Amino acid sequence: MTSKKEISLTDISKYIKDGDQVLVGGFGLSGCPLTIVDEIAKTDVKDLTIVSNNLGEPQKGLGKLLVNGQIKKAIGSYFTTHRGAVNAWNEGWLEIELLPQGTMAEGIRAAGAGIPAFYTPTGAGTKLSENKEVREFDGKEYVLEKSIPGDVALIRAHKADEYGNLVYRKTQENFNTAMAMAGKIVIAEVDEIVPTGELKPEEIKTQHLFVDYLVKTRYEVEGGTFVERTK
Amino acid sequence: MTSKKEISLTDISKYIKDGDQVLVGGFGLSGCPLTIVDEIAKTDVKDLTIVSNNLGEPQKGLGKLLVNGQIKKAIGSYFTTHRGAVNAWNEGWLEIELLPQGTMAEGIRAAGAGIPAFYTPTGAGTKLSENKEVREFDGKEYVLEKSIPGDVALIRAHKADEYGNLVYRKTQENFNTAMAMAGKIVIAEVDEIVPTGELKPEEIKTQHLFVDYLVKTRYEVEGGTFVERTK
Amino acid sequence: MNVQNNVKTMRQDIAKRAADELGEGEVINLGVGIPTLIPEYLGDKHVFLHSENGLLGTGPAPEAGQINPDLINASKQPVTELPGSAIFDSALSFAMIRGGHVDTAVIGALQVDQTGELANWAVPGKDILGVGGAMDLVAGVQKVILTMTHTSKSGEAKIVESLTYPSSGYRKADVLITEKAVFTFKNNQMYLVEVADGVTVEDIEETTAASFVVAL
Amino acid sequence: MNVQNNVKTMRQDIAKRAADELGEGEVINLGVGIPTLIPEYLGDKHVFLHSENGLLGTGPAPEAGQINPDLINASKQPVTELPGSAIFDSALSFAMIRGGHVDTAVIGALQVDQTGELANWAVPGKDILGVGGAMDLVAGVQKVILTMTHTSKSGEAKIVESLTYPSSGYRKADVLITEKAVFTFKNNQMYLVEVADGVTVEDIEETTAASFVVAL
Repeated sequence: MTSKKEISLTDISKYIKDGDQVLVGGFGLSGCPLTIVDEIAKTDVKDLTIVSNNLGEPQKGLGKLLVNGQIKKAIGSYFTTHRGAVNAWNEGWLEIELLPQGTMAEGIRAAGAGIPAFYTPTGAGTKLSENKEVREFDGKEYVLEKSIPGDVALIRAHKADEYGNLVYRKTQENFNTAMAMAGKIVIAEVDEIVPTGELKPEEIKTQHLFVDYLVKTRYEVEGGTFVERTK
Repeated sequence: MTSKKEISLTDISKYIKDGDQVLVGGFGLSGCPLTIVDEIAKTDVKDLTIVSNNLGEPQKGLGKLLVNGQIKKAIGSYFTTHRGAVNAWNEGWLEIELLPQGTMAEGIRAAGAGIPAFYTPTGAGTKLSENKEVREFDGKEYVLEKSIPGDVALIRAHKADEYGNLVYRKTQENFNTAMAMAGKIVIAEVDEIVPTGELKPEEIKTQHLFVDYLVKTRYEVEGGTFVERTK
Repeated sequence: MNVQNNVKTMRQDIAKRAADELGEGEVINLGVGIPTLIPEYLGDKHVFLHSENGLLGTGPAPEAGQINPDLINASKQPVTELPGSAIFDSALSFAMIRGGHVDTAVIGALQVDQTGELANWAVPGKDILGVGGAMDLVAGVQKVILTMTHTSKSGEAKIVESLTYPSSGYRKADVLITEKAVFTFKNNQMYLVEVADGVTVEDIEETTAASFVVAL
Repeated sequence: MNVQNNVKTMRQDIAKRAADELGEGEVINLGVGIPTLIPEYLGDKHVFLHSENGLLGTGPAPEAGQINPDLINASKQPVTELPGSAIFDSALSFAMIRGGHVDTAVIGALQVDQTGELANWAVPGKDILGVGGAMDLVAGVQKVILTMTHTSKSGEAKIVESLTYPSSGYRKADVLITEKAVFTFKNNQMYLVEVADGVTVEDIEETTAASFVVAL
């Protein structure tokens, strides 16, 4: 099945410019648009600010962009276990902005929902709120957090219909719907495109009005992991 | 099928006190817990602040509580076409707080999501934001809106499983999930309770951790409308 | 032609012209009144209708006997769902609106001023008891198209220098369509871009209490 | 018994005791480390495990050959889903946590002070490059249970008068479980409520750099 929204892998780079803030879905490698990231790694786009929970693994997912030096800044919640990110930060060529995971998720959703800022109890009284505005409501302190929009959002889903409605495989959704809401340009990587009408209105998780372009993945699940198709 | 969360209709009144702020689902009569509202109308609980998009219709849904004089204040987005509400307001025995519908939905969700307040562009520069704090972000004015919690939330769904996971019939969901998130005590009225495992993890719209009690509805759809079962 | 037919024709003409403004594949929210007539005039153009109570891909009214009272639009009228439609809750529905994901709202107005600021939810001196999703739409969608009769029933101007009715928000309309004319708004300036057959610029000037640039 | 076995036993003892704190039917979020051992000690007690990446009703690890890399927990380990489980996105998942809908979080700590304020995400002088969902859990859940070894590997006190490690937030822990003792916290005061077999109050006092009320 084809969709008007489907683009070829080589078209992806047209939508990403040097210096863009790019939202990239995924919790670990699940829900990460591995094919799209691979394509970007082949280009010379640079100075990207990547908003993603982590930065993939060395030589997997966003780890490839890191190794290439295409990332200027990473905004996310957990980089500790990614040796490459830690080294890059220590060597001074990667900026890192750390956010509590829930603040990150809510901030991305807020950007997509037209909410420029919101108050959260998370992080109040910690180093992560040191330079942020704090305010009391009913005697309790809350931190003002700004929304986190993207020039581009790169997301991963299981199936799309021709309109671009998306469904996910199990916990693959994670940040993807919020990022689809928050990206000015949204490209979704999917396993397959099914005929419109095949997805039930109630089961759609990311509605087509949030999705601009579709690409088909080159990865499949094999032996409990994601493997790039060789053919 | 039974659920540990199922209670009898006569138990409902135990959970609602005079003066409570009560969130009531529904857009018109769709998604409104008609049976629960009927039960409350039989009690003498009073001085309720009702948060609901509208106040039902005369002698239907929340209209019954209005006629009984059980409602002190209504918070919602559209009361214009409900003659009883307009009269009660004119006669001075019903307070009305009007909110843009999207601000109401987001405010209820915020209460359930631990967000005490958020900024929205909606209503900036209008009478509805006259007494509210306004703040600029990137040169545009936004209104600070507080979250809208409920002492109790009364919601309506199609099916529950034994744990209290909920699914809806078509556009029945409307405010119900957000209200389930925002209510300290949440009672859901459903058509049936199905065995746990029958609802797919992906299709559940309101997760059981938001739902405290279940009651079975006395209403069924007949001739394109909601009819109370007589048996 | 009696007055009632005349009003009916007017409303149809406005809806027909508004339909031309909509682009293929756009996500559209239609307000009550005149905008609800638009689907009849779309022809081959395919748009997605968004109902703020939680449906994207709203279809026409069901056949008699097929009404599901839990499948309704924002006017609480029974509707159907088209293939590819999606259902969601109110919080997400308004996130779509507020977040700018709905391309166009076609809504009625009680008054509009010469900058494009509009009033569509309350009448001065009357009870202010309803707003619904009006302000969310005005604040959030990419393009606001107003459809209204050029003057009130009693012949008073509805297009004015500055609003006397309560404003719907800072956001200005982009296009205004009446039975007599089409205006656009840019940088707080109003432009007359079309007049209906048999209508003169002088006629527009007489029935419009606002300054506009003629840009026919 | 070698040291490694000793540590293993300690961790198991702590997990076992923590399991007793959980109520039937509660929604629980388990942190990394010791808390992940808790499911082995639940016996007949049924609780719902919440994974912050979007799963309520997390089941045990799959059999070899049954691994789905898109069905994982917050530690990125493959899991299964139990009947009645629900799947959702990260924004809703953290709304559940922040909004107080998760009954209990059982989490590790690097340090806890005598008021119950805890540090569990960063070590002074080391790179601060990860926080994950730690602060959201601390700020949001109804009850925070800390599980940790009573002292560090080098024998230093981890229960202190005031934190020297970066705080995880204003919210205080409710219960602290170590291999030696169980403490509770109320109104910024720490209470020793249980000691392990063969452990004396004097032993606890020696290895704890904080004031507490003995309430055995």
